[in-house]
Amino acid sequence: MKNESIIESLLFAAGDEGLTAGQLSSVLRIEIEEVREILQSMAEAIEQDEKRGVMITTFGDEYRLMTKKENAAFIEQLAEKPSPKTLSQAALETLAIIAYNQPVTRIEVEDIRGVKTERPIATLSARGLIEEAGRADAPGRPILYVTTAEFLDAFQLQSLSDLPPLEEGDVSMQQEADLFFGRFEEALDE
Amino acid sequence: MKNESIIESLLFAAGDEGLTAGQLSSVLRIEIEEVREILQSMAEAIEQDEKRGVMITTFGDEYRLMTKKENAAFIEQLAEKPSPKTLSQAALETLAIIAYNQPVTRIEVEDIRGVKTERPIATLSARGLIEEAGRADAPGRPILYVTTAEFLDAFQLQSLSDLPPLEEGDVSMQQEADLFFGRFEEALDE
Amino acid sequence: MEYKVKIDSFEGPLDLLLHLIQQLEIDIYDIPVAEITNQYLLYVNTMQQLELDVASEYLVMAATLIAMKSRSLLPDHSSEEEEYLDEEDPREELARRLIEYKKYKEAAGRLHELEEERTKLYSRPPADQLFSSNAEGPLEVTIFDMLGAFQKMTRRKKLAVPPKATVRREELSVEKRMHTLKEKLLASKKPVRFDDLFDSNEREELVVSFLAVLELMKQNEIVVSQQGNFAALYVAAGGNET
Repeated sequence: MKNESIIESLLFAAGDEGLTAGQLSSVLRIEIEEVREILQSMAEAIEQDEKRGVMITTFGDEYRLMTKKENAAFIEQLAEKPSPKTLSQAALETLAIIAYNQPVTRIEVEDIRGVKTERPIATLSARGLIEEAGRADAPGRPILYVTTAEFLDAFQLQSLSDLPPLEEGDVSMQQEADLFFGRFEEALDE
Repeated sequence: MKNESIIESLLFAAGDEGLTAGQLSSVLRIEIEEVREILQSMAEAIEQDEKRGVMITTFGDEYRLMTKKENAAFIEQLAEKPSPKTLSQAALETLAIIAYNQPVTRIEVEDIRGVKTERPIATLSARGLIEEAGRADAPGRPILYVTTAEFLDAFQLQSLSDLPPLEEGDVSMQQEADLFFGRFEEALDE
Repeated sequence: MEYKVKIDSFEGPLDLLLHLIQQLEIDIYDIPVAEITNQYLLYVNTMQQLELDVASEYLVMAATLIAMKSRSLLPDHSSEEEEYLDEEDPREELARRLIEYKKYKEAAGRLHELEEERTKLYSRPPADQLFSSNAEGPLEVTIFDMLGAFQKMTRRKKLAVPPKATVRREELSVEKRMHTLKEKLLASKKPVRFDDLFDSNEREELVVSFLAVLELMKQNEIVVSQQGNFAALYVAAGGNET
């Protein structure tokens, strides 16, 4: 009981900095496993309670209170600034290749994409989604890139193993084709 | 039910600044009196629920979520925990705003972060990452802050021009200003 | 010039080829080289007619396709020249690249969905009081930590602040509070912790209590003591006993 109250206070105060189970365990002076169990049961209870407007999320190793998704539209109404721009297709493709193949060099990314990828890499670095992780043991000692903790956060992943499995196209081909053809024609029309 | 959830979401996202019953009423599209009643009953229920770690406080007509007083000691403990090797989210945010907008006053940093920033500034100063650089030519002559040579050193930058460019949509003040004028013009067009 | 952004709907030659393959309903493993080459060149020519900078990668792919096409038009003499059997069909190499690229293109789409969903979740800034002030020792932070923190901040919504209160009811008077404080201190006989004088943490209450303490100190009605820097403050009645 008491622990749940304290945990809510601590998570509330931490805001989007979040707290790890380890941090909570050292403040509460209980075992980390117990902390995890309490968090788990709190998360479930809060999730199910339809009076509650927040939920406990885990991205990476951080537990955080966040508003429930279904209330987003209401928050939006009071928000002063618009949502930050989402990533471009080029940046997303680059990020996907890095995420699934890390550590990876820019050349390897470009081999898969078939185009130059300097700018998307600069964008992803600026957003703190990827970072350098040493250099490859190859001619020219190219920089290796990996994804960051911020990447997990930005894509709601607990860990890299939560990445959706890579699979070979079962996406409706026709739909995709229509979409692209539409885009192409629109572009030509203008 | 639904309203309580939305109110909790809104109060949570509003942070320390709180929201008025009037604002809540306009978002929820219900009478202000009804909002007050819901808030009243929520406040009582939360207060009595010993699993909860927050409470709803009223200051004038502003409603705010705060941590329960009896848990204050735990929050202090968390703050006391030394984390010598890294900087907190709050410190990193503050540092980023100063680095990209220097020279800058505390008030300007707080405008961007949306929260008080005295402590992060004190610690960044103590760490030698930022320093005072005269005073702004504004009412109250507020102190201007800039980053130091030690900042460059700690982040392995040769000069400030080595700071990675920020992506559009990130909060530098120039961009916020542009955004503002953009919206302003939009409004005029209508 | 305006076209530039808009016609750039393809992420590169592989993306364009995938599009053509889908549009023409072609089997990716059995690409009709002549047809795909013609379509591809048509697109590249259109881009050039629109005076767009055609990225060199598109031209390299065009050259590759033309080479494949001309080779496929050569008379079929593979039955006589066995050594060609071991050589990979260039179409296979192309198909492999296309399939590999397609995998990530689709993964990018799924990431985009996750990203969109994530924008629907909001948090709040960390409380200032949580911020550790005892920080020493070498720092182990990178510029990426800073950018990550910054990014987190940009995702946070700042909600419109209510217009600051106009006129506030005068419910709390400093004088009244001075009176109650003095009574409290006299009743307790021994010094009271400064913090314990404030039994509400509402801002207005705190301000009034604080002002009352200052006023009482000024009037020598109370004595405030402290054992050392940062130690707790104690307040006692007294001072001018006269």
